Amino acid sequence: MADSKRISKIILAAVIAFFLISWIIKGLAIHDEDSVLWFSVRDAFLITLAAFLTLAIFSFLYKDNPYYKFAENLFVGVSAAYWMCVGFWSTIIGNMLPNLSESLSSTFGVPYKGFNIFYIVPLILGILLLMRLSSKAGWISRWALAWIVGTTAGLNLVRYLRTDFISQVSNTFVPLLVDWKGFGAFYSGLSLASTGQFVMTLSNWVIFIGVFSGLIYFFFSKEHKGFFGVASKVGIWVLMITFGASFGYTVMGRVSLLVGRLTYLFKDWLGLIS
Amino acid sequence: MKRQLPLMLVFVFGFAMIIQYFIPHQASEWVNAFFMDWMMIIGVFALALGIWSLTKVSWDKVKYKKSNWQYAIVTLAGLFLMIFFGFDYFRHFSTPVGSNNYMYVKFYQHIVIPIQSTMFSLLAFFIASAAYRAFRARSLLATLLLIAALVIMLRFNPLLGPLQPIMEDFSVWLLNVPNLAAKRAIVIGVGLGMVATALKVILGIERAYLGKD
Amino acid sequence: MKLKIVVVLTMLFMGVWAMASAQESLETIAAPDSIQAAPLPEPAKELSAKDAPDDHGHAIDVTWAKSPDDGERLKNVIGYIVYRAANPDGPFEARSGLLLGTTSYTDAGALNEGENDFMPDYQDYYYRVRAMTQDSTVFADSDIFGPVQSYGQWYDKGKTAVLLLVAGFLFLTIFFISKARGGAELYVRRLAGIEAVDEAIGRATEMGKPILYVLGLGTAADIATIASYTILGRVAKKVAEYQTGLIVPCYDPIVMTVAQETVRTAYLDAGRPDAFNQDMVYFVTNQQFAYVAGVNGVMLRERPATNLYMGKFYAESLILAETGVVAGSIQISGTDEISQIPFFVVACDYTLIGEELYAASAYLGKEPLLLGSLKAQDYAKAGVIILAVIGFISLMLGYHDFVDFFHVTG
Amino acid sequence: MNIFDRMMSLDRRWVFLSLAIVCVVTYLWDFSVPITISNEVKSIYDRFDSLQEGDMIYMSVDYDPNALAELHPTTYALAEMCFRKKVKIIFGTLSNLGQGMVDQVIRDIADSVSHDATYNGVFYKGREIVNGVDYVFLGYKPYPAMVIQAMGLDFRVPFPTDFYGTILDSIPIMKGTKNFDQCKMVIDMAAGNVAEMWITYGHGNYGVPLALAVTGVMGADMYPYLGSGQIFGLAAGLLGSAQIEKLCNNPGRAMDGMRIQLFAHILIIFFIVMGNVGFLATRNRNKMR
Repeated sequence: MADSKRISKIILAAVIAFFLISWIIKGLAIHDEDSVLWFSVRDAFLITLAAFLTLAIFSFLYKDNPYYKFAENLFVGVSAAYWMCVGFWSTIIGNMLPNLSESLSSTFGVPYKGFNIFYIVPLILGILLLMRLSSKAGWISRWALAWIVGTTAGLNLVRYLRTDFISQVSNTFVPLLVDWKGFGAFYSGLSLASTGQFVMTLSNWVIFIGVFSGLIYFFFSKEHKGFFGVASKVGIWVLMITFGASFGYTVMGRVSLLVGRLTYLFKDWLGLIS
Repeated sequence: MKRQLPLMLVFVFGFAMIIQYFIPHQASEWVNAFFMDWMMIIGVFALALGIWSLTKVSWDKVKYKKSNWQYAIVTLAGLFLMIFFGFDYFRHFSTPVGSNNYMYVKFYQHIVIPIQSTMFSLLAFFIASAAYRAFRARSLLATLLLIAALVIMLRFNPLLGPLQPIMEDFSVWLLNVPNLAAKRAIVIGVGLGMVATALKVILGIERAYLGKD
Repeated sequence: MKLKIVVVLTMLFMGVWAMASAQESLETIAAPDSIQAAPLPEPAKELSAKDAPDDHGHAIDVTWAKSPDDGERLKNVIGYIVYRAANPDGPFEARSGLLLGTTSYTDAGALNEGENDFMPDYQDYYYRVRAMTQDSTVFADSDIFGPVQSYGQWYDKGKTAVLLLVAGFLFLTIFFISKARGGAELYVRRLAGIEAVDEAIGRATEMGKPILYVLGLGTAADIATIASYTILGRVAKKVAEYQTGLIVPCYDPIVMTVAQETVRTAYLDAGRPDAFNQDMVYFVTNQQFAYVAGVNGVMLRERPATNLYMGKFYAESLILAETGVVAGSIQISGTDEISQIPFFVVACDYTLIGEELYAASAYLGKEPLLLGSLKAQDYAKAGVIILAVIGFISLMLGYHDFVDFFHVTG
Repeated sequence: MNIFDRMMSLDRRWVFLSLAIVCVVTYLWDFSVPITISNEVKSIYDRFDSLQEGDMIYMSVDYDPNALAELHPTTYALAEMCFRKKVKIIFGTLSNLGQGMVDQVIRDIADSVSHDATYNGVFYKGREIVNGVDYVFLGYKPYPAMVIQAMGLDFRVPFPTDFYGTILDSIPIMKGTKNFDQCKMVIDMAAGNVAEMWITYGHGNYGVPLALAVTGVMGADMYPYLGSGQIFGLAAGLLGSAQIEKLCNNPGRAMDGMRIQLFAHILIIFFIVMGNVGFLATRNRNKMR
């Protein structure tokens, strides 16, 4: 136990030393005669810090460790505060104040739009929500929650139906015989070209059967037996093929994410490549 | 009152928003725009609750010396430093879209952005380990998953030689046809599930989220 | 919403531009060599204008028939410009740019008084269409049409298909729920992912380890998140009964407050309000990967026996699920985000695919009322299949009206 | 535990380590991998190759820094090719983070074009790139659909001045340039639905010859437009960029990225195959017992 503590202390010392040296070297590298020394020191620190944090996150791949914990906790704190500030400045100051108070608007330097009584409502709902912090009046916050849940449920119910559901249903209306001019023409024009009649017809059949069996798979109140059993089995096959294909397709995009990080480490920080 | 009023609010506003969708009139668009704005503003109030929750949980960790309490100090330090810089209005502030404080911007650029993109790039590793572990020909379904993934992954591989264009055509077909069919089935099902859930909430059948006492 | 804004702004923009540049476009079109000999074209015919249907007002549709010299006879008409006036005597101002290859135009103005190009409703307007030739000084005006007024509608006829679907589904749901209330037995098949939830809670209790419930990146505005609250409610109730620990880290602050309320209710229902602690449900941060970093930390340090991922997930799905594998937890996921389902399927022990997420709360609750709505969903799916069959039969017979009915605009 | 068991139950950290090594090594070690040229990319290059001195094209840089790794190489290679051939470029961006990027691209390429170079056996003498003579950068305006339509009428409608604040009429190459009619083609580098807007409004309304360079994830959705002839060429993802670089004989970041991508793919496939061999071998053994 004592040994492992000593080892981790040695590692810590080595890491600190390494990044200190890196900071100094980076500072020397970016400093030139025209620039203020303090600025070079500061910029070098920020670049080194970002590199340290990058490596700290990567170290998670080996196992959970103090460096990852540090980066994680810092990240959580800083990002929560960041969004708090963005929300405050852009929404409270940018959207709400200009409709409520002239004097506050001018204090914060936003153009006053005139008093609008409708902006009292979110203010009240917001304050109701904050009542949660009180143990006695906490239940009042449910009014605000009820408004939020009711509005979003109603809002999204129809909009999803329109954008995704109906357009998908209507796109399923495909002809199962593409440009049908009889069997003779079908055989004479048979080809594997992607825009050919055979492939188009086959594709439309696959789409129809895929959608049909997929929907059967999602039936909840029918046992998967007999016809339903076969159809739902085909359904889950099609689903699995799709999942495999999507997975394979994404691999490429995910690997290219790494290129950006490698460029940061080797180019911006270490300066190994130009 | 404590329980009935919220349920009524859900019902009234839920149906109001459904009806609003079918009305193209200017008044209805106006209502919609207001609701969107309100939601954003309430969101910021809720964010204050969130920050409170984060602070409290972290503070308790430090206070009661729970495991890893030292790192909770890092969270709190990051949080309050960033809030301090972000609200440093009276010295540097200029626009209503965010703080122009130098450290605020630099913290974002050199802490948030690098960690975020590194976390994102971990996916390259996880996608590899997940593929290795899960793509085994254990069953018919697993084999289908495996084969489809391999076909797509191999489609651009120059090592395939003359097979490569065929593989590419087949991949495109796979992505455009069976893929489309399955996604469509899922989307249709999801649509119905959403409508059912929303209706249950609006009708007050599903009310777990509204509390009891 | 965004789309609407863009459309309105586009119209606005085009309107303003048209007015500003109509004059200019006349000048810049190169005149042909034979200016003197340019013969006058015939004007456009059958001009008519009416309020644009199914909209918020402030727009008028103008249509006309081609000038006989457009493409035929003299072949010198190249396009049209729409003019509008508040009086039949004028002054007429250009409302469009040079319109090529079309015989209709929607004249739309701004919605609010004080804005540029405000076009009030219920005001008389008069229209005229000018047939233009290559030479900007040679043109022909049509007869004046008017008066015509714009106004907003209270029902959008283009959305009838949606209305019918909503009404039909509402009816089905209420019908089956009342049937279930009447005591009818409704069969539901088993779902492996759901049964695993019960087992997983039992396992956590045996191991003395907590359960991690992740609501995902959904905001309060996502119905997947609403579905996730309801599942959380059922899970929390069982957790309270078994006296197991529960950890719910949240991404969205509003979702956090609702989740706190849900869990508290569940503990009350289970008769263990004393065991509830508000800090079980806490806020992490609302930045995608910072949230993931935090949840990863919880997984590796608290070592939960079971991880439940229910709701909306994006690119982080695989990071979460793979870390869960490292921590050795049983993982059950459910999402309606299609692009992420493959990753959950690959990395989790059980996955609720799409609609199954929405069915989960009914399954877990096992109340007849909720099961009734599942039956309604099944009938709706059967309806979709029937519609699809009718759809391509009608396509095969060359009858397109049926298919067109489902193309919802706006 | 025999070798097959090991093949099946390798610790994930070996997978991570080998992937990391493969990525770093292929990133740093400069060699080229065979890249097959697909027809849809070739047709982009052929169009560019057929441009004559004095022709003009429109380049729309519609991505943000997230898609930089995939699309930047295409922008660099094609813009440099145009400048070398003395083809004039109108730059524009419909992404609000794109302005700084375009400005950087122009400065980088101007630097590169000032040196002599030989591409595909043709020698180009280094020359100075002049703003307003060789190119114009219009800048950024929100609402892409609207901007595209307005540009189809006249560039001066959405952009009365260029990015640097110069009035368009006073810029030499904009004299006599009214709209897309004076451009030989439009190439759109897009991450997001802007690509569809170019197809609908740019090609649909004004019939501009249009080519797309999009992110890998979007690629599959764009093929239908190629089939219907709405776009004449398509370069998708890092692979598309690498093909462009290869055709232009101007290797850069995309070729580097392709090395990583190709070998990472091979490695992942190798691990999948290995796992399955182990799995099948041990399953047969278990059966025999």
